Amino acid sequence: MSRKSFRQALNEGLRQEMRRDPRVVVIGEDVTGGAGASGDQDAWGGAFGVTKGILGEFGRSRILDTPITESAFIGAAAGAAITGLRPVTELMFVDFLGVCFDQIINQAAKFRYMFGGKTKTPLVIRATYGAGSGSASQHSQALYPLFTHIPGLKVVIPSTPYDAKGLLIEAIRDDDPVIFLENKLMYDDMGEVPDGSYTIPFGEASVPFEGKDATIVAFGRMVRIAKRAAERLRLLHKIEVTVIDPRTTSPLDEDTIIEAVKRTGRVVIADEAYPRCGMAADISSMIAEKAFYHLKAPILKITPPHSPVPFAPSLERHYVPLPSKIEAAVKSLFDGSRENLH
Amino acid sequence: MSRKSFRQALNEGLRQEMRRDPRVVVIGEDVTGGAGASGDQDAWGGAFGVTKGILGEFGRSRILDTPITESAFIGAAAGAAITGLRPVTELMFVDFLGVCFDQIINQAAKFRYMFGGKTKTPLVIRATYGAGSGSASQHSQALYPLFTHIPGLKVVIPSTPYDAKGLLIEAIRDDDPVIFLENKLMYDDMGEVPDGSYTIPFGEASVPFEGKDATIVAFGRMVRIAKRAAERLRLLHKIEVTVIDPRTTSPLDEDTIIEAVKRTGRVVIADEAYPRCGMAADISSMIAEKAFYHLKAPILKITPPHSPVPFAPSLERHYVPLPSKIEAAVKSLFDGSRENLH
Amino acid sequence: MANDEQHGPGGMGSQQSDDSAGLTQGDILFDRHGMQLPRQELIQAYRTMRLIRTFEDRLAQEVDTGDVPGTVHLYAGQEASATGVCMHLTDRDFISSTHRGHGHAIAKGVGIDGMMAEIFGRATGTCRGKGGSMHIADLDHGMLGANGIVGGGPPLVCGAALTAKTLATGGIALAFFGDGAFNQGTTAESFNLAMVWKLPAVFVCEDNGVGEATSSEFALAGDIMARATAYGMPGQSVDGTDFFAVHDAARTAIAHARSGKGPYFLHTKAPRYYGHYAGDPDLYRSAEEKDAMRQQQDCLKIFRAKVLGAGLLDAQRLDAVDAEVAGIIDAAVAAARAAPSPDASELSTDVYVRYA
Amino acid sequence: MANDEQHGPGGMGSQQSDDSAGLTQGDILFDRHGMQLPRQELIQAYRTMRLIRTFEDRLAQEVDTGDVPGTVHLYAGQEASATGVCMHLTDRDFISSTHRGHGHAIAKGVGIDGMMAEIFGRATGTCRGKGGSMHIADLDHGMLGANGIVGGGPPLVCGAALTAKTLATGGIALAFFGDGAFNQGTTAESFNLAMVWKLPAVFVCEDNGVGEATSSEFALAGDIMARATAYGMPGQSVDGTDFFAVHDAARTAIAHARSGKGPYFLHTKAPRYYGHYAGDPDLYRSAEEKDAMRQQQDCLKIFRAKVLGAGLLDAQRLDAVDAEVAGIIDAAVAAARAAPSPDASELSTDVYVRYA
Ligand SMILES: Cc1ncc(C[n+]2csc(CCOP(=O)(O)OP(=O)(O)O)c2C)c(N)n1
Ligand SMILES: Cc1ncc(C[n+]2csc(CCOP(=O)(O)OP(=O)(O)O)c2C)c(N)n1
Ligand SMILES: [Mg+2]
Ligand SMILES: [Mg+2]
Repeated sequence: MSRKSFRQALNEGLRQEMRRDPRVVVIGEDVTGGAGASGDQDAWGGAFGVTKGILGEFGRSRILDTPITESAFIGAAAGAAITGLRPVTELMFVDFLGVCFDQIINQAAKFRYMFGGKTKTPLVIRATYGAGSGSASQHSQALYPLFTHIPGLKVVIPSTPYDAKGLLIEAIRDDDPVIFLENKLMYDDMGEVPDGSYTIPFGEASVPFEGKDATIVAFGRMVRIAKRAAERLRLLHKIEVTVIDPRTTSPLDEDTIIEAVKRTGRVVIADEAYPRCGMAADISSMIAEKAFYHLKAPILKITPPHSPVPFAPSLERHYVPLPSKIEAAVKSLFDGSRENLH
Repeated sequence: MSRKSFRQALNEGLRQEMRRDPRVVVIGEDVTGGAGASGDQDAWGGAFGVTKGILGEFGRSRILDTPITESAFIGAAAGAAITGLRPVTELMFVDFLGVCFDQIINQAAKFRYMFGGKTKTPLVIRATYGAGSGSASQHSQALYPLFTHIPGLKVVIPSTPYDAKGLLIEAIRDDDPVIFLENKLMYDDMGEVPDGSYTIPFGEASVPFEGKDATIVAFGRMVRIAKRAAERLRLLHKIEVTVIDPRTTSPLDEDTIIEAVKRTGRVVIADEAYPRCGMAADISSMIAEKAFYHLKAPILKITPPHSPVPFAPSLERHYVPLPSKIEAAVKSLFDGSRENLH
Repeated sequence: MANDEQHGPGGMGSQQSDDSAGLTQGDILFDRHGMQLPRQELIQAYRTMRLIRTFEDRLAQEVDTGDVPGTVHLYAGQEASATGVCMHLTDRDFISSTHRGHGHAIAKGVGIDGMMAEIFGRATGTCRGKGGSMHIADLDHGMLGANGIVGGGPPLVCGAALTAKTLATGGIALAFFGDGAFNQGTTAESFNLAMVWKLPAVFVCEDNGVGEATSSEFALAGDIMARATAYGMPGQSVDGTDFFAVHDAARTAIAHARSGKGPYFLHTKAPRYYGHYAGDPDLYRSAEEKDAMRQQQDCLKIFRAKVLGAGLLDAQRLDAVDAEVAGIIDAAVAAARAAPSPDASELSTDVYVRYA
Repeated sequence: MANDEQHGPGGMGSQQSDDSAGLTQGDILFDRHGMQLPRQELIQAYRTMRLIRTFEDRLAQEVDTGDVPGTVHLYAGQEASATGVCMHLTDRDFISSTHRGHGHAIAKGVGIDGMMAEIFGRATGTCRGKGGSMHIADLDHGMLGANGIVGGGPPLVCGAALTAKTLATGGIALAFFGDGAFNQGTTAESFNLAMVWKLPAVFVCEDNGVGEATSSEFALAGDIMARATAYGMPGQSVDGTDFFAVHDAARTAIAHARSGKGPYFLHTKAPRYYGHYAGDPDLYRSAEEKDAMRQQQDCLKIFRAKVLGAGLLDAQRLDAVDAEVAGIIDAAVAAARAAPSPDASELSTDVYVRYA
């Protein structure tokens, strides 16, 4: 155990799996960085440095740079997965799903079903997501609801370095296609991470904050924001909140959420994806169906507006839900003026 | 006014707009059908015959067949839309969005926002959706939640020939990108359709069935299925149901839904898209937030399972919700044993 | 750029099918490499082509009965392409296919009974009824699947080739796709990726001149061979109605890929006998064109003429194959029709290996 | 296939930049068509290139202050390409651009102040602060937008060209994209579509030899010119550090497209001075390579040497341009820094023209 960054945790998990299983290969644009160029051959280790050093340890047969052709290399990873490799592919920005979506949702996701259960597709697609870095509309989206919508895909969103490593190893060992999303603002986050190998099962939430009065559900970077809101609610308003981080959107740990809602009767889902047909809507509707009679107040969703991500910091600052907004939402669930919520 | 098929209604609406506005052009694979070939030059009029006859009336400068390169021609339509044309593009099967998703969600949908409101993108993308024709996993999806998720897009799903024509004309005159989805089993549906031109505004639900006891929300072909369920509920169980067809998922007529839910206290959303982050979840969560205190029972979603569309008719038959399933769901909202729903 | 084989007519190249009347023995016995096809292989080739033809012709009839769910796309007319190519492959080699995939599957060794049952949507089908005509896959026989998405296959083949290379299986991977799919961006990207990664991959563009109702005269700019070989891939264009031409070029192509030299491109030209799908009235092609292709571009007739003319096989032997095949198809249809449909409980199984 | 212009060196082709020392007056005064560039145009060309260079160099410094949000990709080194091309265009002509779009925007006439403000995220920006560096667009000046998606532009250009053709505006549409984007499927599809629809389109591949940290030596199979012209498009490859070579080839290209003959392809080769983005340490390129390109492949130095050597303009005139430009950029930065940020109320406006 030692303190490691989110980035290091991922790198370590990946290397350990590559050592353990020669079928694990890394594929993506600039995953080494420098292929064919005159300088350092491992100059980038991926656009966010996650795969740095893998070239030195494993060589070019295990880590493959690609041309800028996402359909070809994501599709190739899918084809490799059904024929015996276990590729870990890097999509750089999840926003780029648009240029390779077919290979993900109509090919990789559906092989097993279309082929009558006679194949498996052990494919991991890593991508960064999230607003807050001034990257504007085409490099800041969350988009995990799009993957969550598609049967056949699993979707993972780690919120800590510890989870990142354990969930990545689980993803690599999983026999289904897994979309693994990393918030681009979290790579330097530090946390305790075991040196050895370990896995965290999919569909099991973590509960980083416990309280009896209300529940907040959040993924990825929103977990930290939700925790901050929970702290303030406790200190300033004496409202004790449970924060649930389901860690995977698909499969979803419905039981932990339902149990907490039954216990607390009040729930806010704080999510950074677009609101319409989004993650917050998904979880809200699940609760509205399965824990209805335990609800003491409306299920609130705190999300960005139905709007692309703006560039200007003065706008972007208000895009991803702030702790204050979550705090206000939870507080409002205790107001007498319930009808005035909208 | 005369009886016309869904297909005829669309064809008529399209032609009327093409006559009215020389900037309206039709683009897609086989939209004439026969380009460069030795036989009939308007042999198909699109894979489902919707654009048949347009070639004869308007010539090849107004209706453009394309190579099988959806990114190029959907992107071209987007580029044409911001420079002065009003393209109506045919994507054939909505499942093919995978090969051109970027041009839809990152280009067309975002131009106006990214460019600071200084442009408009009058683009219509028509596509067929839906299961029930033995077309298997890659030609049967609904997928409109994917578009609904994306800010900047409008999404239309007509449920009658009358609506099809009025909504298509509205879509063509609209200055934003519109995804226009046609259920592939409905082209031969007949209905009264005015001969002249008319529009149906987006974001205004129709209410084809009125009742005081419960509400069913449904789109497209599910409207008919919901109506059948409503009829049976009235006849067999004396339950009077309101059926709401919002007609557009984005914008969504929240008011009509909320008003009905407040009046009836019970609601089922019957949808044919995948359940996770789906349309039913979206509407359910909106109700759980905005009409919570009027609900007398859980909000139920009746959708296909979290599964691709199967090929075998013996399986597919159970895929899209049947009237009996909706009927049972509505009935269950009146059961004493509410807690036993799940 | 392309090696000197590009556009090379080859020993049994496209120019030769017209000569079949005046064949001499040497023309057939020996291909360009001076290799003679053993009698057994000749029979196998004929049998595979006949299997495909009979399968497809019969399906056209079955579709007319209304008992075949969904849409089927028939490969009749193009049999020599799948057959000539796949005879060089074994189960460790992978192919990707298209919506028009029956011929490729049969040539790759997928079982007829399972295929027919699959197309009828039965529990005994290759994919247990879940995939249907457009998704027949059989990994055990190296069949990566038919594909409902035009251009869906070439990227997958890059991956299967990467597996072969990385795990040194000795296998290769080969993509079949149409002239329509040739334009799709995924295909272009795959050419580039296969070259960049130097993959043991073969790309076979099966050019029937049409994509649905649109001619490639209209839809395909420039020249197929020029466009493919501009990636630096060697390639050959052959008459896809001439089994020998295909078989010969495919040997070169597959040997090239297998020996680690990188990808290879094949262009086979052969007509699509039916409309785009079974039931398509095919009005976009003139009656003359359709008549002519059935008369003059029938790979089975051409094959028979060649081997009979050269005295390699006798008509009786070939007729016996026809009869055997007819029986196989009859039995497959009967079995498929008698087979159970998948049980409703299967609706949501097989989505994942494991789901929480 | 390609016409005889393909690979043709052209009057001021790539072979000539090395000769700049030994220039004679005739070399510069007249291009291949025997046309002399008016003095005013020479100044304009220099001024545009200098504007771009100064804009980018200054931005590199501004990024270092930490006050520029997000990521900017600098075009320095490639100025002659955008400039030589866009001088043939007017506001009715459209261009699409890339993540590295400042140079294209400036050359197309987009206002410097608005651009700088946009990059700083200010309400006075070209896109009112909502787009930023990677989404600068100005339809009034025919700028369809920078683009954050590699390969995003070529399809859009097909559309703008279709508009020009359908409405007979007399305009053309032109796509700038990199050697990396050249591989993207959308680019290949656009070549084909432009040929099939015979569009007044020009495709300009700006080849700086690298896509992010990966060399096109590795990532791009075959030959760019061969791959593009295999679609039947005529094309030319020119030295992108030589304004005159670009300007000359672009005239041919744009005239071709404008006259209704269909699309044309240009390949301009010029180095990217900075790393992929401002702040990228650029370790994947050797110090020698980076030194050499700044020393030997500076389009501004090359231009100066040519026009001075030929006695067409004097150094004072050019220095005056430099001074004027420095002032413009200073003022733009000062104005941008002083400008208000967009108000929070703008967060969700401009998503739709109208929404229910
Ligand atoms: C991405 C995509 N676009 C369109 C279609 C519809 N479609 C199915 S087959 C086909 C024609 C394909 O032509 P080609 O590749 O030449 O194959 P052929 O049918 O001639 O065998 C089309 C357009 C599809 N299935 N997928
Ligand atoms: C679809 C997509 N994939 C990857 C990226 C990340 N990316 C941004 S620029 C770039 C390199 C582009 O190279 P090139 O086209 O040669 O342009 P250059 O940067 O050299 O000007 C990459 C990979 C992206 N923006 N979009
Ligand atoms: Mg074809
Ligand atoms: Mg480049």
